[in-house]
Order: sequence, then C-alpha cells, then structure tokens
Amino acid sequence: MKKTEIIEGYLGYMRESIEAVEKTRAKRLKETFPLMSLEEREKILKKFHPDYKEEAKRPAKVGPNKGDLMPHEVADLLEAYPLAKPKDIDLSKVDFDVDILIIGGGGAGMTAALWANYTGANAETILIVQKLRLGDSNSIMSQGGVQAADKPNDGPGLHYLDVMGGGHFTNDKKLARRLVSDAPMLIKWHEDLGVIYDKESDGTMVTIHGGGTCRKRMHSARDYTGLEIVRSLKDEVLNKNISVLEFTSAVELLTDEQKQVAGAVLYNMETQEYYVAKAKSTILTTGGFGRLHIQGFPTTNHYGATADGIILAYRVGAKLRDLDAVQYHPTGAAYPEQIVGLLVTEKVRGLGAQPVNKNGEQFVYPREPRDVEASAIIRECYKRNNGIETPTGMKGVWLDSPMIEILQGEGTIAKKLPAMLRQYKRFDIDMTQDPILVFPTLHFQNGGVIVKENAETTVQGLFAAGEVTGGTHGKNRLMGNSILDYSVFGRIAGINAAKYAKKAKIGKLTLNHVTKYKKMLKEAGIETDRKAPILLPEYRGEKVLSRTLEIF
Amino acid sequence: MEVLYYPGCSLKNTYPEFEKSTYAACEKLGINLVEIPEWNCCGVVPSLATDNVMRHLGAVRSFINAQEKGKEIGTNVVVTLCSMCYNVLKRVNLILKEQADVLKNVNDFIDDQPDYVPELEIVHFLNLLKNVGFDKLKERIVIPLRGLKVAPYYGCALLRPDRPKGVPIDDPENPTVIENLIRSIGAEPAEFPFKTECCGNYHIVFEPGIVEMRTKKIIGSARSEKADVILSPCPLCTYNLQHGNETLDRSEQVPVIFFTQLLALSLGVKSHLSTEMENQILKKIGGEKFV
Amino acid sequence: MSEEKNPMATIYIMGKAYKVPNTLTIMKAIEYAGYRFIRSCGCRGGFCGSCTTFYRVKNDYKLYVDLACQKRVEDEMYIVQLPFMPAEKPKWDIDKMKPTTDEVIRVFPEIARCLSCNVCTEACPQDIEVMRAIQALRRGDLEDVVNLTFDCISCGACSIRCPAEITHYQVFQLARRLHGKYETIPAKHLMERVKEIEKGNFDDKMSKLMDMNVEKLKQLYKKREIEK
Amino acid sequence: MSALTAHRERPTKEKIGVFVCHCGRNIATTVDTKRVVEEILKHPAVVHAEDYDYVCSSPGQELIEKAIKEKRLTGFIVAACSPSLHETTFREVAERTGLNPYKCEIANIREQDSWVHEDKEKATEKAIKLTKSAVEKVIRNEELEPIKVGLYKKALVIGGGIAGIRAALDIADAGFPVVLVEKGSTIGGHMAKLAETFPTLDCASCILTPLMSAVAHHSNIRLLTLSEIMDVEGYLGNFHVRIKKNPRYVDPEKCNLCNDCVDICPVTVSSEFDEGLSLRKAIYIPFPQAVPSSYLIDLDACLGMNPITCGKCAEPDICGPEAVNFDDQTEIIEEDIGVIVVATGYELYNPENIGEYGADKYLDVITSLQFERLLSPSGPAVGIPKRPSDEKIPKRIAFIHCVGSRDERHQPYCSHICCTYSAKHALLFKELVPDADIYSFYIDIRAVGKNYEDFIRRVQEEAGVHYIRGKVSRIYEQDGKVKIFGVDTLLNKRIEIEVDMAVLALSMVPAHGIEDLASKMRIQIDGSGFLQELHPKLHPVESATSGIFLAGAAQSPKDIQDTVAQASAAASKALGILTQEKISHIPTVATVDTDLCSGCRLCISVCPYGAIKLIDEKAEVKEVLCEGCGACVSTCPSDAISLRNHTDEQVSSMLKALVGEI
Repeated sequence: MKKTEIIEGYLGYMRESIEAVEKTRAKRLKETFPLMSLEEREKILKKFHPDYKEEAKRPAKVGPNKGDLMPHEVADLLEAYPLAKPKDIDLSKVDFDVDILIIGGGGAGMTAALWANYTGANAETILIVQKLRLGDSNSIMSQGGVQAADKPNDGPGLHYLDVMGGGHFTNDKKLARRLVSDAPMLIKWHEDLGVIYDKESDGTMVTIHGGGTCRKRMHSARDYTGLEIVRSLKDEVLNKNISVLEFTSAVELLTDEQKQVAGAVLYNMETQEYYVAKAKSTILTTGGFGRLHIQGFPTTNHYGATADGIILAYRVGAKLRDLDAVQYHPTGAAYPEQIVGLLVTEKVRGLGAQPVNKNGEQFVYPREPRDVEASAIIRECYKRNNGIETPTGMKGVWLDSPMIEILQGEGTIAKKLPAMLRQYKRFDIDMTQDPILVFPTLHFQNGGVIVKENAETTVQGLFAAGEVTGGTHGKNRLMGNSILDYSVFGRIAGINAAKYAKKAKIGKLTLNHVTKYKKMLKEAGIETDRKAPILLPEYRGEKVLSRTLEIF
Repeated sequence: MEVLYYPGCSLKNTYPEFEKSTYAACEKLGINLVEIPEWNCCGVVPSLATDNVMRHLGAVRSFINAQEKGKEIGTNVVVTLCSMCYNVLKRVNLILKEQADVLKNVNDFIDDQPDYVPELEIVHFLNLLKNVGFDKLKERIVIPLRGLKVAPYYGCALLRPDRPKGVPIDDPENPTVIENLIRSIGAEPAEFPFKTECCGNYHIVFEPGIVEMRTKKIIGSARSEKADVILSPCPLCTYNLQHGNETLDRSEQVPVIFFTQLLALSLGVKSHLSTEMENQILKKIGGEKFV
Repeated sequence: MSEEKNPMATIYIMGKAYKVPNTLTIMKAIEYAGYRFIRSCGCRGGFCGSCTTFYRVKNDYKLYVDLACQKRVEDEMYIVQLPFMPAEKPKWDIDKMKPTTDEVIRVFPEIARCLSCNVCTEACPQDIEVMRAIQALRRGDLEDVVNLTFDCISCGACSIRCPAEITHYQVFQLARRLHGKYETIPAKHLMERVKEIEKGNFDDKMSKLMDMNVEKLKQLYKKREIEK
Repeated sequence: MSALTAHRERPTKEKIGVFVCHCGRNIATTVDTKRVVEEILKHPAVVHAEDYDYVCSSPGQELIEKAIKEKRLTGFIVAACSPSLHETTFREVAERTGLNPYKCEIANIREQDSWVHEDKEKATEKAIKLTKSAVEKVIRNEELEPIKVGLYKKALVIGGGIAGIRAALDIADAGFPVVLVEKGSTIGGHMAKLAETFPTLDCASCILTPLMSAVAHHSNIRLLTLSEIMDVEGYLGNFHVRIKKNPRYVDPEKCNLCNDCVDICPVTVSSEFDEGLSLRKAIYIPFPQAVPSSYLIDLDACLGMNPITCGKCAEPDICGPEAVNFDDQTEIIEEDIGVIVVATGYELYNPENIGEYGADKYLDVITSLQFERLLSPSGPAVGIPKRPSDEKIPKRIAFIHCVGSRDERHQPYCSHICCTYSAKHALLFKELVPDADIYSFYIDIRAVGKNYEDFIRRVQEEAGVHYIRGKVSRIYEQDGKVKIFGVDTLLNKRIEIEVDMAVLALSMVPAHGIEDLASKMRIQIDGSGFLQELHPKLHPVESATSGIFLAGAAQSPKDIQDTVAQASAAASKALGILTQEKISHIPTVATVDTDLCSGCRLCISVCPYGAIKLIDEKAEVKEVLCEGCGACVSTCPSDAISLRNHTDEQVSSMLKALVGEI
C-alpha cells in the first residue's frame, strides 16, 4: 500500500492507522474508559483548552465591560469605529415603523416572532431582518438534538444539575432554571407545529445521551434536528405573514431621548442602501461569533456568525459576560480538506463511537463535557503526539464510527446520521466501514449580552435571545442546550417584547449613543481604521485582496 | 385468481370507499388483488398531451413495477378501477405494444428502472367481472337488490376514444356491461339516454358551469327514468355528479355511488356506503328485514 | 496554498475562467477567485440549501447540481449558482387541515401534473428520490413522503427543472408538517411532564437547588447517577 | 412437388413467336422492350420476336398474322397487359390464322411488372423472365377445343321487386319462359311501399303497378309467390332448380277480393306493408294492388285454422267462392332452367343495432321507410304524416342521414340513396306542412345521378330545410319531445335540439338469407355481404358462375334508376345465352388419371363448383361444370388430377424460367 495512494477516501498511511483501530475494536467494545474527576477536568482544561491561553486575550479598554478579558478578535471589534457616521443618516425619514423589530432570522428570531404574534402582536407589526436568507443560521445546522427532561426518570432538577456542572457552575442560575423548566413545553410546541422528532411507535420520544448528561434526554430528528425545527418555524413565520427583510443587516441600534432602544439602522447588503427602522421593542437574535475564527480555529458556524449583535448592544450600553469562554466542539471534521471544521455531531459519540488515537487506543471517556473532551483531543494530538497528521499538516484523532453499526445494528448510521453519512460519501469515505478523523472546532459563543429572566437586556427596550446572550450556559454549554436556549428564550423575548411594545412610547430617534461611543474610543486613545460590525467574514484570496481597487 | 391491481390516486385519497368496497367484493369472489408496489400516477393530464415520451412515463413506471411484481406472482393482468386511470394505462400500453419506436424512447428515457416489455394486459374491473361471468356472480349474491332501479352511468373514459383500437371496454355507443352487472345483482337497470354523456370532466376546475350544466341533465334524465341511484364507475364522474347534485334541490337529486359498493352490498360484505344510503337501499328492496 | 503543491483546475464562474486549486470546494474556489458572497452562501455546511450550484463539465451534456459548499471543483467546470428559487409561498393554516393528499393537492394543484420524468430526482444534490416522493404523496402515503424527503434542504434545484412546475420542497414541507402534526402519536410522557411543570410540581425542588451554594451543588453533581 | 425436380428433355420442334407490346407509355417507360426482344430471341424455341406500340390494334394483330404465316409459327406469346383484357382478342387472331387458340399465351408485363415497379433495369429483367415463362408454357400447351353442350331455354328470376319484375318482363317479352320466384306474398318489393320517387317526384305506385299487372298477366311468366329456392344443381344452360312453395290458404284463382273474410277475422296484428304503422287481420291482402291479387292467411297470427277455435273465414257464407283452403300444402316445384337472374334486393339495417338512436324504444323515432308509408296517400296517415305517439302532425322533424352507413361499427359503405330520399322526404313534408322546421343531419351530401344535385339544391334553398353537417350522437325522448345531440362540424358547435319526430335513414343491407342462397348457387358474396359481380367494370351483371346474373340492390345499394338499368342489362345477358343453340365451355378443365386415383374424395370437398363426382370409386370431372381453378389438382394426394394446359410439368418449367434456371 503506497502511503500517498488514496483508497476509499483515505491516504495509504492513514489506512495503516485504521488497521490499528480495527484491531483494537473488539476489545474496546467491551471497555468503558473512566470519566475524569472534577479535579482532573480542571487540570486538563487549564493546560490544554484554548480559553486558558493567556496570550490569546486582553482586557477591554472601553464600555460597560471595561477591564474584562476577552479574545483579541472580540476586543478588536468592540474597539472599532461604526460603519456609518451618524450625521450621514437621516433619522427623520422612517422606512419601517413597526412594533417589534427582530434582528436575526435564525431559530431565536423566528421563535420570538411567532410568540410575539401569539401574544397579540399583529404579523404586520413584526419585522425580522436577516443578513442571509430567513433561517440560514447556526440553528439550521444543529444536528444532534435538543435536551428536555420529559422522561419519567428525569426531571428539571437533574437537567439543571447537568447544565450547571457543564458550565462549571458559572451559569446565571435563574436563566438555567428557566431553561430547564420550560424545556418540555417548547418540545411540546414543536410537536404541535408538526416537527417530526424521533419516536417509538407508541409515541415515546427516542432520547439519547449528550456530553455531560446524566439522563438520556436528547431529542432528535434524525441528524437534521436543526433543519427540521427551523424549516417548520420558517414555514409558520411565512404562513403567519410576518414581515421578513432578507439580505439586510442591522448596522446600528437606535435610541430615543429616554435612552431606550427604538429600532435600528438597517443596511441592504445588495444595494448598499440604509433604512431606518423604528420599533417599540427590539430583539437581538443575531447569534454568535464563530466566523471570527478565534485563535485561528476552524469553525462549524454559518457564514454570518460575525458577532454583530454584541457589538450593537455594547455600543448602546448593554453589558456582556463570559466572552472569554469560547466553545470548541471536540469533534469537527479534520479530513478531508473540503469539510475541515464542519461539525461531527456529538450524537456520533452518543450512539457509541469512541475517540481513538493513531494506535487505536482510547484516551478519553467519549462523553465528557465539550471543553474537557476537546482538551483531551488537543492533548492527544499535540502533547502526546498520538494524532494522525493530514496532508495539509492538521492533526486529528479517529472517531470510530463503525462501532455504531456494531452496537446499534446495521443501518443505524443511515437512519440516524444520514446527513453525515452523505457528507462523507461525497468524498468517498464510508463512515459505516471506516472511522472518521476529527479535531476540535470553534463552535459556540458561550458568553454574550447579559439578559434577565424575561430576556430583557440591561438597556430598556432591548431584548435578546439565543447565542448572542450570555449566562445561561456559564462558561460552557452542553450539547442539546442551544436549540433549547433559543426556543425557551426566543419565546420569552417574543412574549415580553410584545407586551413591552404595547406600552412603549418612542420619542425622537437618535444615534447619540454612537457619537458617545466614538468619543469614548477616542478618549481611550484608540485610533484605528477598524470598523464594526463586519457583517460578513473576508475569504477572498490573498492575491485578489492585495490587488483590489476601491472604485465603486 | 390473482391479478395485479392499479388503484390510482383518487381511490387512495378522495374515494377510499370505491377501493374498499372492491376489496370486500373481491374477497367474496375469490379474486386476489395484488397492489402494484410503488405505482405512479397514471399521468392523466400529461397523457392527454402529444409529446412522444413524457406523457407515457407515469404509466410506464407503474407498468415496470407491475411487470416485476407480476413475474413474482405469475400474472400479466393489471386491473384498474378508476376510468381515467384505465383509459390512460390502456392507451399507453396499446401504443407501446404497437409502436416499437415509442417503446424504445420511453425505455431509453427511464434509465433508472428495468425496461418495460409490453406484455401486460390492462383490464377494467368491470370486464374482469364479465370474464368471471355475470351468471357465476349471480350465484354468489346474498342480498338480491330486487326492486332497486339503477341508472348505469358510463361516462367517457371507459368507452372513448377508440384510438388506438381496443380502448373501449364495451360498445362505445351502446354499452351494456353495467346493465348486465345490475341485472346479475338482482336490480333493474334504468334505460337512461344520458348513460354515456360526458360529465364535464376537468372543466370542474376552471369552468364548473359546464359541469353543472351537463350533470344536471344526466341526473335529470336518471330521475325521469325513476332511478333510485346512479351507478358510477369513475371517481371524477362521481365527483362531478355529486357537484351536480349539490346544485339541485334535494327532491331533484339522485344519489351517486360506485358500482363496487352496490356489488359489495349484494354480496353481503361491507359496502362502505354511508349508513343512510345503505338503509335507503335496503328499505327499497326488501323492507325492514335487512335494515 | 502554493500552486506547485496543489494542482490547479480551470473553472468558469458564470462564464469567466479562473485557475483555482483543485482541492477546493466550489464555494471556496469562488472565494479564492476573488468573489465575496452575499447570496448563494449560508451555513457552509450542507444544510441551508443556499449555495445550490448548477454546472456542466467538458464533453458531458448533463447538467449537474450540487451544493457549492460540499462539491469539489473539477477541471473545466462551468458554474452558475441559483441564489434563490422564485416561488410564491402558499399560506396554510396547519391547525385547520387534515393529513390527506387531497388537502395537499388543494394547495398545490400542480402536483397532479407530475409526468414521472424523474428529472427532479436527478437534480437533487441531496440524492432525494423526489419523484418517488411526489408519487408517494399521490398514493396518499404521507409517511413515505416524510421518509423520502427528510433530508430536503429546500434548495429548489428540483423545482427549477420540473416540467410540471411543481415546487417540490414546499409540497414536502406541508406533507411533513401534516404527518408530524396529525399522523405521529404525541408523546404521552411529554404531555404529562408539561402538566406537572405547569402545576408547579417541581417548584419546591428547583427553589431548593437555586438556594444551594456552589459546593453543595458540586457534590450533588458528582453524586448524580449516570443513566446507562 | 416432384415435377419441379424432374428433368425432361426440352421440346425444340416448336416455333414460337413473341410480340412485346409498348402499350403506349404504359409498358415502354419502365420496360426496355427492345432488350426483351433481344433476350427472348436467345430461347431455342423462339424463332421470331418483335415489339410494337399497341399489339392489340389492327396493325398489331396484322403483325402477328404475318409472322405466323411467314415463320410457320406453332404458337405465340403476346407480352402485354393482363390476359383478362386481351387474351380473347389474340386467341381469335390465332384462330383466324389457323392456329389452335390455345397455342396463344399472354405474358402480363403491365399489371405484374411495369405498373408496379420503378427501376427500369430490374423491370426489364422481370419482363424477360415473365415472357420466357410464358414461352415455356406455350410449347407444352395441348391444342384444345371448347366443350359444347345444349341448354334449357327457360329463365329463373329470383326476387319480385322492381329489379326482378323488370328482368322477368324483358326476358318474357323476348319470348322465353320465365319462372319468377318471390319469397313474399306479393311482388312489388320496397318500391310498392314508396310514396313518390326522386328526383322527378313520380308517384311510385303509378309507375310500378302497371308492371306488376303485366307480370300477373304475362303468358310467359310463371309467378311463384311465397316461394323459396331450395337448391340449385347443374351448370350454365342446364340448371335444375327445386322451389318450395309455401301454402297461401287462399286460392287466388277463386278469390274475388270481396273482403268478407277480413271483416270477420277476429285477429289483428301489425302490418308489414305499413312497416308496423297500421294493423291488418290474420287473413289479409298486403295492399290493394298486390299481385297475385288475392288474400292469404298469416299462419302465425291465425287462430290455428282449427274450425273449433275459429275458421270463420272458411265458412261458405263468408267465402262464397270457397277460396279459403285450410288444407293448402307446401309444394315442391322442380324446374329445368337455362339462366338465372338473382334480384333479391335489400333490407333496412336493424335499428336495434344502433341503441343510441333509440328507434326500438321511442315511438317517435322512426325509419325512413316508415316515413315513406306516412307520406303515402294510401298509407296509415292518409298522406299527412303524424307522430306515431299522439297522432299529431309534427312541426319539427329531424332527418338523420347515414344511420349505420359509413360507420365502421356498422356498415362501412355508403348506402347511396339516403341523401336523396331524405331530401325528398323533407321536400314532400314541407309541401304538406309549410311552416315545419326541418333539420337534416348529414356527413356529406352524395347526390350522384342525373339531376340529383339540382334536386338537393332545390330542397336546401327553396324548401329551406336546415342542413347540418355532422353526426348525431344520441337521440332520446323526454317529456314528449325527441331530443337530439349532435355536432355542427362546420361551426364546430355542439347541437342539442328538440323535435317532434326523428327519421333515421338506415343503411341498406343485403336481404336476409342471401348467404344461404348464394352458397346454394355457388356465387360469391362481397365484403359487405352483397352479391359479388364477376368484374366491376367488364362484367358488372355476371356472377362468377356462368349463367347466373345479378340485378338490383342485391348486388349493391342503388336507386330505382340504376336497379332497372341493371335488371335490363342482366336480362339481355340472359337472353344472349337463351338465344344460342349450344353453349361452349372452356376446355382447360381438370382431368383424372383413373389409374392413379385412390378414391379419397378430397377433390370433391374442395371443388367450389361441385364438378367432381365419385363414380365407381374414382373421381370423375363433369367438364361443363369445371371452371379450371385447380383446387383439386393441388389437393390430390396421388397426383391423379391435372389441369389441361396447366400440367405439373408446365408449371415446373414456368417456375424454372421465372427463377432464372432456364
């Protein structure tokens, strides 16, 4: 076997390692690798988790979180100038005058819109603005599932413990309680919408473990859970005639004299035109910051995950938290090159696939909390040097997917992980026969805008839900709690924003907070060309970028 | 007797009673209907077009599935119930039998399934009954529908057009097979000049006025012949006739039922008629003892 | 990525030729060539269906469809993207419908025009047997439709090629929702748990947990039993 | 066939001449006649060959005569058109020159070659082969003489309609005895039922009854009514016919038409003559002018001719002349006949076969013949048609053409007269009821005949009848009205009209029982069931059996003019035979080698002319019956039968010439 020859998707030298994996498989099937103790976990996190790299962070120089540590990539954006000068924007001409403005058309945004509508807001008075197409979001990409303690042997208490433990007890307890208590209700809502969860023939939900769970409470819709939920939400949003503005970003929030948030300045990505959207209440559902590629990590995130929400909120004075806590999903694809960074859902491990090193040895319990699991893989690759190097120089460990077929029966992968199976098949890899190569990938923004239990931020008139918020998961989110997060708090945001809008009286629109923020930057001595939000990441080839002319 | 069975969309959706009563009757008659796996829509609308390949595809995909299933159970007979399905399947099959070039085109186009070898025979259920023999059928009747006057309605698709030759199940101008069925189950056929008149067909979609005009005449004619029910062999005709009934006063209406429902009733199996309708018929034929 | 190491491929993006490393996906190749996506790029992971790409390769009459984020470039590939599938979204009130084909046909009468040509299936980047699903629907088998179309990402490639002008992805969405809402059995345990929570059955326990200090919580966490 | 392979020394003493005809451009464009001449001259038996523009012309015939004389030819071939056209011509040339006519043969290089091919090269090759083949035959031909036999100078005419009456009268007038056999109780046929005839609108009975009367009184005519042909044996000039004469129960000689029997008769049934529109008694006369002019008893309706039951009409105080005779018996009459004219006429197609028109269900949907009766002054309505249902004069009438005609489900052919008689009906009715609305549904108007087109135009333009081009799909009655669904194919419009009465122009079909009769007489039936003439143009009144002629609608649908013309033609053909002393018969007949015959009878079963009988366990051919078809030759398992001048040896050498072996 030539080392460079490609055999069924893998290079010859990788095949040698796969043989080692196959040799130990029978033995591994019988063994359970021990869970780490809390102390061990802390140790490995400190040593190997990217979050613990001191040189990757710096304290913020301005704003409500002045002095808090955050990754350079985030701090750079908080310390950047606005895209538009306030004087260039004519606030006297209002293009959209709505009750509720929802910025971000992912799972949180659509859930908020629907519940606002259920609460009594007319569909026409709700406007969703979305940078991409409605529903193009991380929400749609979620494969694994959603947690809810609805089985008899489970309960909100156990779920709460798991959430707190997973977050290393740094969570906002009230938010965590709300998350677990509302969980079954939201699943029920999905069921009523027609979302097809995996069920037994008698209607009992099929639930499995996720990383860090003590009960099998992960509900899934094959491995298209996010897609199935989002497409149902999208369908319902459109059925209800809720207004949607696609390919339009929010570039700045608006306030009135009472300093309450009063809408946003929007930006048509295609015509490059701005719109003024006046709103009685505004909900931020902009998602996270995966596309900032913190510390150069690849990411599982969608194209628009560029931290816009936290920038806008911060400028208007909202407080943030835990932005130093970045979730690296332990298993992102490390090979083949075309799909590097894409998520290999935790469900793969949930179904029984073990992470093994190049010699076919287990080195970690398959379902440690995400940060712990990720740290163990990084350690295996870079400290112990037991990773498999890809042709582009990346390293990874095997995730022994054929075990799923042995443990759960032949055809399980096709039935439960069709998306993954398809993805790998495109590159000639049959994950029912061969293991797949994985390495941690930037997955989730654990922190974000601080919200109260009613989804209100620290600024009046501004609500937030989903990944843009912080606190619910503390410094680490468990698998299956992100859909739950946007469902629970999207709903709360929608309901409360609708109630707020009923009472709110909006005065004269201003961008004074922006002027003030600019002044703050100047005062802090920050002189830079950087502008924020960035709206979309920059992937054009270096050669092209080095030769561009700004003509149009 | 084991035959392949092509149900068609209407029987699976709008008029399940047509299919269910047929199954009930067949069980009694010893006919085993084997549903063609994964049958496709016969392609009724496109098949009215003149394209050489496309219009045949729906039917042919079903033929291929029938052909493969037929090999398993050892028959080449495909039975249909819906008139439109019958007409389309029969015509396409005849065309493929006669025109080798069309067959080749279609087979070439369908490169994801085995080739169709045009050896299937498409038979309408009425003719299957005729082949079984109305005399034999008569022997199985448990509840002879004596005193019931039944208007035999044929519509178009079972009788027209005779292109290619061999499509009509009976004499297109003066068919008698439904009358024979009616007699064999003990009822009396109403001599009914509108029995082969068109119900208006797809005009129901965009020109319902045409359907109303036509069905009113059909129903009125059946009524003036004192028919208790109109017997329909076709879901679309049934739909249109029921639509026609709805535009009439209650006193002018004549109920429309599928022939298999009356057959099932007389065979003493579940007719899938509404209880009201069934009682009405039973009352008419023999008074209270059946009710 | 240096050109020596990576063999280059010539691709034609909307008619213009560019040389790009042949290991890239279409999406990355377009970016490499200097384009910045606004449309035709979404999740970049094969779920959202925004990057549907039609292409031909030299000496092949066939029109292929794939997702730009999933398909590797080939030499002499002619590429155009479908940013958007124009189609009116029919509105429906799922609460007032029945799970029948007739209901679906009422909303989408054009499915009655399916020719069974199977071009839709050939166009699907997700390898969904689209025609089979339409036919399953015509047979009244919604569950079959769900199973056949669960992987649908609503990219619209099937619809753009359909001679009957069916918008399959919308049809399937309705079929799936009808099946999910009416034809699957509601989870009993879920309903019960929702009621329990509404009644406040867990309130006391939750309050206790909320009041606990971190050390106590940690102990509880450590002691919790892991379900096998 | 053993003869094919048997090698025989080829006779060379024959001297054969070949004459290749150009037939103007007919042959010469496609066949290189010069080459045919060149090639055929290479045949050892051929001593003379030439080509000519029209060999059948007088100069052409002279060429042959000259060659026979100069070259002392023993036989000759004309390579030209089909033998059915000019074989006789050239055989007469042979006879004139002293050659036996059977030493002349025709090579058909027109119908079998130049007309059906385009490639001149290949057609020429074929012409050469065909000619060679004919040469091979003629050198082996025997010299034959026609067979001569005597004949009975009496004619049989079957059918007493206008065709039979005309033929019988023509023959009888020429002085020969005629037996006229009529199935019904009177002669006159359909014409007797008609009101007026198109296009001149003559009164039908006015022109027919004198002829009927002439038949009744003609000394040369023996009229047999209520009679049927039982069987026909024999051949041209020598037919032996048995006729079954059914009892009439009333002696026409005695009956004085006093009508007393009718008055007393208690049984009433519907009248055939009035097409069911009126009633008659069990003892009746079909119509006043019936011939024979006598009552008869309808046995099916009569109460049994049993004096206990009824028998009133036979009582002496009722029938003074004692004409009623319950003891009348079926009679078998035998006749020796020289020639036969078949004029069995037509019937109307049964309207029950066209259920969608409802003539069998609705009273006011009637046939055209019924309408004729309604129009007839002597008919049931006394001249002003009334609706059968309520006896009211209809104001709106629809005439439906082509009912059963030009319809692949019924009769594919055109019935020839319906367009014109429907126009006549419309016109006559319009004259009676000027404010009537009349609709005529037609496919095409076919009015071929002298003055017919003018007549139709008169009806359309002057009488104002609405002509609607298109078929009627359904006729039914509702609420006392006749409703008609149709289509106007000129306006592309659906038509639904209400009328008081609909008249169906039903197609003409051959008379019932014609097949049986035809098989008894060994004559052919065509694809539509009518009697088949020998050749549509050359022999339009002859049947395939010599001595049997056809007349009237038995041969094809036709009007009265054509019927009468054809009847006279048939009569003159018949007279052509009756006036001869002897009749000759072709000598190319089958002969039996009795040494080889095993007496298996297979030949008897295949002979369509009944010409073979078994005598002393050996087949024997009655030569005057044999038409030389050869069926027996190819059937005979013992090779015992051969056909004169078509021997196995001849056929074999002809084939060899055709496949190029010679």
